[in-house]
Amino acid sequence: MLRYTLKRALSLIISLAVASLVIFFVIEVAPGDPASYMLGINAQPDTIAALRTELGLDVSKTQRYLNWVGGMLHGDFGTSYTYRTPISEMVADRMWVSLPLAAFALVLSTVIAFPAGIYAASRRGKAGDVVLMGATQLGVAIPNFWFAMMMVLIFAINLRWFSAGGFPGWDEGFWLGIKSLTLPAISLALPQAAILARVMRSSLLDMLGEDFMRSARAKGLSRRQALWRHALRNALIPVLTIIGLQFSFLLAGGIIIEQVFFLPGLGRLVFQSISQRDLIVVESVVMLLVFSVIVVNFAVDLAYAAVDPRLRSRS
Amino acid sequence: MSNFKTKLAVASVAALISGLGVANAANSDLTLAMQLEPPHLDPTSAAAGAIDSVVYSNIFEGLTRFMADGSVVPGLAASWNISGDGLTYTFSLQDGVKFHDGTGMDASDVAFSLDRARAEESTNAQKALFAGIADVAVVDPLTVKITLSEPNGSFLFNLAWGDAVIVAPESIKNIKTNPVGTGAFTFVDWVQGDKIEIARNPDYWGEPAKLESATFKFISDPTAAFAAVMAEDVDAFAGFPAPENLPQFAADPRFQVIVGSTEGETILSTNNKMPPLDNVKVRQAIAHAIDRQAIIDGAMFGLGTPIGTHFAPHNPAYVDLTGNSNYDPAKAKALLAEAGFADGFTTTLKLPPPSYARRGGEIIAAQLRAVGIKTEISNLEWAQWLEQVFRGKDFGLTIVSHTEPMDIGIYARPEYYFQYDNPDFQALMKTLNATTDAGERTKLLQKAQTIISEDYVNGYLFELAYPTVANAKIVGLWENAPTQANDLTAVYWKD
Amino acid sequence: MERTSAIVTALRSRNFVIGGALSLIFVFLALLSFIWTPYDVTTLDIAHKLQRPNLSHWFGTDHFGRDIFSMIMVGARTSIAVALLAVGMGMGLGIPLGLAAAASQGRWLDEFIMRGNDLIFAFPSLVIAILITAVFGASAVNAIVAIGIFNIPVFARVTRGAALSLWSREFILAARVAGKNTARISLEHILPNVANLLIVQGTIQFSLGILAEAGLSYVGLGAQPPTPSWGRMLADAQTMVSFAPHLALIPGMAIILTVLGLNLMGDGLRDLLDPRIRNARS
Amino acid sequence: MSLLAIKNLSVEIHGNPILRDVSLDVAPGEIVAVTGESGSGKSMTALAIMQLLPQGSEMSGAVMLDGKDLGQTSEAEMCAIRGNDVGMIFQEPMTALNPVQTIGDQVAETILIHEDLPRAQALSRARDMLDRVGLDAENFPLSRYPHELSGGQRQRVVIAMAIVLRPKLLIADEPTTALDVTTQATILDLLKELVSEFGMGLLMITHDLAVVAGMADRIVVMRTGEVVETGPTQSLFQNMQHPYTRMLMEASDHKATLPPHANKDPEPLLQVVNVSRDYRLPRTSVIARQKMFRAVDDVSFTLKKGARAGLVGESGCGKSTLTRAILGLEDIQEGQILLDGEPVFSGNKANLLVRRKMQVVFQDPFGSFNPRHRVDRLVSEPLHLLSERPSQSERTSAIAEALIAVGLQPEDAQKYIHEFSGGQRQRVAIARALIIKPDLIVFDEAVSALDVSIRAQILDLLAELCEQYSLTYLFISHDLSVVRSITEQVFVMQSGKIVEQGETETVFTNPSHPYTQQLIAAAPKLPEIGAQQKGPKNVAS
Repeated sequence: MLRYTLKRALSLIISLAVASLVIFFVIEVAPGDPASYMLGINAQPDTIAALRTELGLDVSKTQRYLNWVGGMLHGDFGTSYTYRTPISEMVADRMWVSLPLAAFALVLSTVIAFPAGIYAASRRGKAGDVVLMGATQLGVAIPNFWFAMMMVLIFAINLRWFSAGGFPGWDEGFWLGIKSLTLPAISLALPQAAILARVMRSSLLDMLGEDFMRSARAKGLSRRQALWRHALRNALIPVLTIIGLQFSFLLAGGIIIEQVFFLPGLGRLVFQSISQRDLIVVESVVMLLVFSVIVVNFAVDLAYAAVDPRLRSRS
Repeated sequence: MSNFKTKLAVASVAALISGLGVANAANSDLTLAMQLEPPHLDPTSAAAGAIDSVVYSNIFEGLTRFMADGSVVPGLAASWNISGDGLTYTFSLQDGVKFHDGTGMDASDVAFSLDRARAEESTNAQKALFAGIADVAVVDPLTVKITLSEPNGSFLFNLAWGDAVIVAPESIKNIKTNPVGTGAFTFVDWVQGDKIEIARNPDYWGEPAKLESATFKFISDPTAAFAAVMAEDVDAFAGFPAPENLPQFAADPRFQVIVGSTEGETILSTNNKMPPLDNVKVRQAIAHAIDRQAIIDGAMFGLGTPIGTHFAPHNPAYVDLTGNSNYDPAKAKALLAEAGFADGFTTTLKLPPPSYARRGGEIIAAQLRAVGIKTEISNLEWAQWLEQVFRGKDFGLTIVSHTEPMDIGIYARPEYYFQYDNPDFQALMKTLNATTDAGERTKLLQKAQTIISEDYVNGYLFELAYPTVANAKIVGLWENAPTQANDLTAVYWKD
Repeated sequence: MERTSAIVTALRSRNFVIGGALSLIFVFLALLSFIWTPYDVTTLDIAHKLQRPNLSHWFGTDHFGRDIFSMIMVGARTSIAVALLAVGMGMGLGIPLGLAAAASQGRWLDEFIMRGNDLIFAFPSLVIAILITAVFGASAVNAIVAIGIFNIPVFARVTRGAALSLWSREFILAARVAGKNTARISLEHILPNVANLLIVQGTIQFSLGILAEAGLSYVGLGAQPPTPSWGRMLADAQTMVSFAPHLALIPGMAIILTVLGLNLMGDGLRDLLDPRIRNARS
Repeated sequence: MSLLAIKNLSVEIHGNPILRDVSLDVAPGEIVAVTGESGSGKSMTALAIMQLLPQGSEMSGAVMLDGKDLGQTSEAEMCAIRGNDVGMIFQEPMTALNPVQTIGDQVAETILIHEDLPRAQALSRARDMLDRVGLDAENFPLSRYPHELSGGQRQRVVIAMAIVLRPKLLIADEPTTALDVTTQATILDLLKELVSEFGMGLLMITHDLAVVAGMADRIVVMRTGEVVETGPTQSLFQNMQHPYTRMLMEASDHKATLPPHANKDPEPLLQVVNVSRDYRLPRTSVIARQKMFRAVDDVSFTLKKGARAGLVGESGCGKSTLTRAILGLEDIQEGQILLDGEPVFSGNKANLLVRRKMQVVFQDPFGSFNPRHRVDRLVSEPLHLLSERPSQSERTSAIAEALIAVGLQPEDAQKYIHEFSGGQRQRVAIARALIIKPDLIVFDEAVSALDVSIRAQILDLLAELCEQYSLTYLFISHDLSVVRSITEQVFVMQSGKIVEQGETETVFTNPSHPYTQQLIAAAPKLPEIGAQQKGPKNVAS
C-alpha cells in the first residue's frame, strides 16, 4: 500500500509543477494591465509607471514566476494587485463559502442520486425506471444558471422563503449560512444528481449481470437481498470516480452560480480578478483549484483501495 | 401565463406573513447596496469611483466639500481668503477636529496630504489637479497658506474632490484596509466581496450623524440587485443597475424611486484621427444617423436627458444644442455621399462593460447600419478597454460616460483618446482657467459647448441618470450625484 | 440487407426517435435561418418591445423589439455550430491521442498522454474557458477553442479505454502476425470497432457543448452581438424576468429541448449500437 | 421414491422454445449426468429446477423435489429452498465469487440466510466446511479474498457455499470445464466423496463424455432441448440406441488418419535453441531489485519439414508465451528461434521475410475476426506480407482457392463473419492461414472452443490439408485426447520447461517423466466401445 501511495504522490508533485508552469505562462499572455485599470481614465503615464513598480509588475516574467512559486511553497500566494491584501487571506475567506457550497451540493446530489439510481436499477424497464431516467435526462439538460434564475424568481422574489442571494457569513449563525447556500446548492446539485443517478443505475445493472449474483441467488438470497449485499458494494467503485470528479467540478463550477446569487466565493473572485486583470489572484486561485482536484483524485484512489481489495493486495 | 397570476396571489399572502416578521427593528441602522466594490479604501491613491461612494464625507473630509446640489461649501476649512492676484489662498481650519484614532487634525496634516498628492512618486489618480500648487506653508496649527504657480478659478472646486481629502501621517500606512479620517462615521469592518460596515463617530467635530451605523453591500448582478431590494434584504440601492425594474418599485408603496442626474455625459466617442472619421462630414452624418430618444428608451428604459454637447444639463451654463444633431437619416446618407462614402464604410465599435454601453452599442450599431455604416462590435472588460481604446487609441467608435464633474477641458487635450486638436478651443480653455468671474466663465463655457457641438467631435447621446431605490421611510439621501458619493451624514428613518 | 435492417431497428428504439426528432427540429431551424426568418434579427423596433407571444410575433419580442422566434432560429445556428466544431476539435485531436496511447500499451507514450489527460482534467473547465475568452477576446471562435480543449481528454480517454481492450483480442494478434504495423492496425481494425462508442460519446459531448456555449455567452463571453445566441438572450432577459418571464423561459426551453434531444438520441444510439443489446433484441 | 422427478418440462423464452418435454429423475446418493452439445438445453434444465430462469421465460410441466412441485412454489418459499435443500455450482470459478467479500463471509452467508444464529457460529461452521472441501485453515484463513486463490481453490469455495447446509440435491453445471486436467480430477473425486458421505443426489451437467463415463451412475443425453436417450452408464455405453449418442461417442473418441510423409528425410524447418523468456514482476518495494519471472526456461527443439508436432501443458506452463515468441510477436531474452535458418525476431521488430513463411490459427472463433470486415478481406489479410501486392484478379482467385480448400464456397467471401457457425469460422481461420501457403502453421488451442462433433470434422480437414499442402504444423493444446489424435510427435511442457518429448503414441502409452504420467492418468478416459468391462473402471489416483 505504501508504494502505491508513494508512486501516486510523486506523480501528484510532477503534475502540480507542470500545472503551475502552464497556468503562469498562459495567464501572463492576458492583454490589459492592472495598474492602468486601478488608476482609471485620467491617470498620467508616470503615475501608472510608479504604481507598476510599487506592485512589482516591472520585474521579468521568469523572476515573477519564481517569486510566485517560491511563495506558494510556504502558503504565501503573494499580494493582490487591486485589493492590496495577501491572497492567502482573501482565498481563505472565499474558501469558507466555496467549500461548504460544494460539499452541500455534493451531499444533496448523492442523497438524491443513490436512492434514485438503486430504485431505477431494481425496477429496470418498468414504469419507475422509465420515469426516473426521463427525469435524469431532463436534469442533465437544464442549464443550472437558468434553473437558478427561475428559483430566485419563485422562492426569493415571490415566496420570499429564501434571501435572493448574498452570504451573511458563518459568524451570523450556522443555519443562516446554510439557508443562504440552499438555493445555490440545489441549482449546482441538480445536473450532478442526474449524472450520478445514471451512473449508479448503469453500474448496478452491470453488476446484476455478473456470475456472483447468480451464485448469491442460488444460495437462497432474494433478488433484493442479492442487490443490497453483493451488487451495491461492487457498483460503488465506478460511482466513486464520478463523485470525485463532481466534487472537483463543483468547487470551480460554481463560478456562474456565485454570480447569480452574488456569493463571495472562489468562482466570483476569479471572475472579478479576470476582469480587473488581477493576474496574480487568478493564477493563485486556479493553482489552488488544480491542487484541490489532484488531491481529491488522490483521495478517490485511496478510497478505491479501501473498497476494492484486489487493488490493496496487488500494490 | 395564468398560473403565473395564481402564484402571485399565493405569494402576496406569504409575503404578508413573512413581511411582518422582518420589519427592521433597529431604525438607526441602514443597509445601502451599490454595484461596484472598491478595490481598497484610500481615495487618494486610486480613481475607482466606488472608493469615494463609500468614504467621501462619511469617513474622509477635505478642506471644502460638495453639497447635494453640487455647490462647494466649507469643510475642514472653516473660512479662507484669496489674494488679489488669485495666487495665494489662506485657509483657517476648524478647531478641535480629531482623527478617528484620536490624533488631532491640524495644518501639518493638511500640508502632509497636499504634498503627498502632488509629490513626484504620488499614485494619486487626479495628480493634475494639484499640479498648480507651488507651495503649502503651515502658518500656525489652525492656518495654512497655499500659493499657486498660476491662478486657477476652480481651485476650491478641486479641493472638494475625493482625491483631495485630508489624511494623517500616523495612519497612512494601512489606510487602504483600515481608513482613518475625520468624518461623521468611523470604519468598522470590511468583509471583502460582500460588505463594509461603518458606525457613528461619537466625537465628531461637526453636527453628528443621525444613523448609529451603516452597512455598504456590493451586488453587481442586476437580477440579484432587483431580488435583494424586492426581498428587502437591503434598505436602499444607490445607482440601481437595471432601469427596467424601476416602474415596479415605483408602483410598490414600500419603496421610493429617486432619479437624479450625474455629471456623466454619455457620448459616442469618435476617433478623430482615424480615417474616415477624421472627416467632419462623416462625423456629422453619424450624428444625424443616431436617434437619441430610441437609445434612451431602448437602453435606459426612458432614464436620461438627451444632450447636444459635452456638458451637464443641470448646470446653469448648459446650452441646448441637440438641434445641431437631430435624427435625420436622409441627411446622414446625403452627407456620407458628399464625403465620398455613398455605399458606407466599416469601422469598429468597442464597448466597455456597463449596460448603457452594451445595450446602447447594439442600438447604435443598428441605426448606423440603416445608413450604410457597418460596425464590428467587440465587448471589452474595463482593463482591455483602457489598454486598447483609452491608451492604445486603437478604435473607431466607442461609448463611455465621463462622470468627472466639469470635464469639458478634455477637448483641449489633443493626446486625449478621441484625439481632437483645435487650437482655438485650446486657447479658449486657457482664458477660462484664468477668469474667476462667474458671468464671464458662463459665456466662455457656452462658447466652448458650441464649438465642440458644431465640430461634431463626438456623438453626444444623453446625460446618465442616477436612479436610487430606497425604502419609503428613508429621508436625506442625495438625489443627484455631483460627484461619486453616498453622503449618509444627513440620512435618517422617518416613522 | 444489412443497411435496411439498421434503419428498421433504429426506428424501434423510442429514445432514438424522440431524441432524433427534437434535435432535427433545431438543426432544421438553424439551417432554415440562413435563408428565411420571420423577421430580420438585426433591425430593432423599440416601439414594439417586450410584447408577449402573439399572432404577429409567435414568441413575442425582446427588450429591443426584435422577434424572439427569429432570434431562437439564428441562436440555434450559433449554439449548434459552436458545439459541433468544439466536438469536432475534441474528436480530431482526442481520438488519435487515444489510439496512440493504446497502441503504445503502457510504454512511455501511453504514460505521457495519460498524465497530460489527467492534467487537463484537473483544470476547472469553466474557469479556464472564461479565462481564454476573456483574455483573447470574447468571440465564437474563442468559445469553440475554450470548449474544444476540454473535449480532447474525454475522447482520448474513451478511445484509449476501448482500444486497449481490443488490442488483446485475437484478431489483432492475427493482424500483427500478418505483418501490419501498429498504425495500420489502429486505423483498419481498432478505429472501426470503437466507432460506435465514439458516436455515442460524440452526441453526449455535443449536448454538453451546447450547455457550455450557453454558459459562456450568459456571462457575455460567447458569440458577440449582433449575432444572437441563446445564452446572451438569457443574460439580457435576467433583469426583466419578473415582468416579462417569456424572455427567459423561451431561450431556456430551447436549450433544454436541444440538449434533451441530443442526450435521448445518444442513449438510443448506445442501445442500437451496443452488440450485447442488439443481439438480445434480434 | 426419487429425490428429484422432472416430468415433461417445457420452457420458452421470448416465444422461441428452449426445452421440449424433458423428463428425468435423481435418487438420493445417485449421480446423474446430463450431457449433449452446446445449445442442447442442459443448463436451462438446471436453471428450471432452481427456478432461476431468465426474464420473459414461460415454464410448463412439473419439477418435483421430494414430492413438492417447485414450479408452483412462491418465490419466497423458493428462496427458503435454494441453498438449503438444493445447492448449485457453476462453470466459471473465476467470476462465481463476490470479489470484494472474504471467502469466510460468503460461505457463512448461506447459513445466515436460512438459520438465524450468531455470526461467529456461522463462521465456525463455514470453517469446518472449507476444511472438508480441502482448504485447510492454516493457509486458507476465512479472511482471504477470492482473487488470492487459484481457479481450483475458488471452485472448492463455491462447492462449500453450495453444500454447507447439506442440501438433498446438488446441481453442478460444467463444474470442471474451465479447470486444468489435474485440478479437474481432484474436484471430481471431491464431488464423488461428498455425494456418498452426505447421501446427496448429484445432477452433473457436462459436454465431456469421458468425465461422464468416469462419474455418473446414469446418463441423460440431450439434443436441441429434447432428451434423446437415458440409461445406466455401463449399459448405455455398451449398446447405444439413439444414432446421435453413437455419433457423440464416436466423435469424442475420433482419431484422424494422417497421410504418410512424402519427403523421407526432411531438413529442419523450425529450430528453437535454448530459448528463455522473462517477465518483469511488479516491484515489491522501491529499492528491491526488479524480480523477473521466467515463463520459458531454456527450451530447445527442432521441427523438420512436414512434421506434425503437438505441444501439451496445463495453463500457466508457458506454452502460449512460447507460441508468441515463435510467431515473433514478442522478443526473447536468451536463445534463438530460426525458421529456415532465418531469425524470427531481428532488431527490435519482427522480421517480415520470415513472418511470410508462417501463420497462426487461434482458439476463439468469435474473437479472431474483425466483425466489420467481409470474409474476403479477412482471408486475404496475410497477402499484405507479400513483397509485391497481387493484382485484384490474383487476389480473388487465391481467396476462392483457400475457401474451397477448407470446404467453403467462393461466394461466402461476400458474407460477414457473424453469419457463420463456430465450426465454419474456424474453417475461415484456416483459409486465412493457408492463403500465402506458409511453411509452418501454428494452431493455438484451435479446436478447444468447438463442440465434439464439429471438432472431429476440423481435425479431419487438417488431415486432408496435410496431403494437399504438405503442411508442417505445431498444434498447441491443453486437451490430451485432441493432441493424441492429430499429432505424430509431442512435447510436454511444465512450468517453462519441456519435460518430455517423443512419438505421440509412445509418450501416451508409457510416459517416462512423472509429470506426464500424472497428466495422462488424470485425464478421464472413454470406455472401449462394445468391449465388456466388469465393474466401474477405477482411476489411478
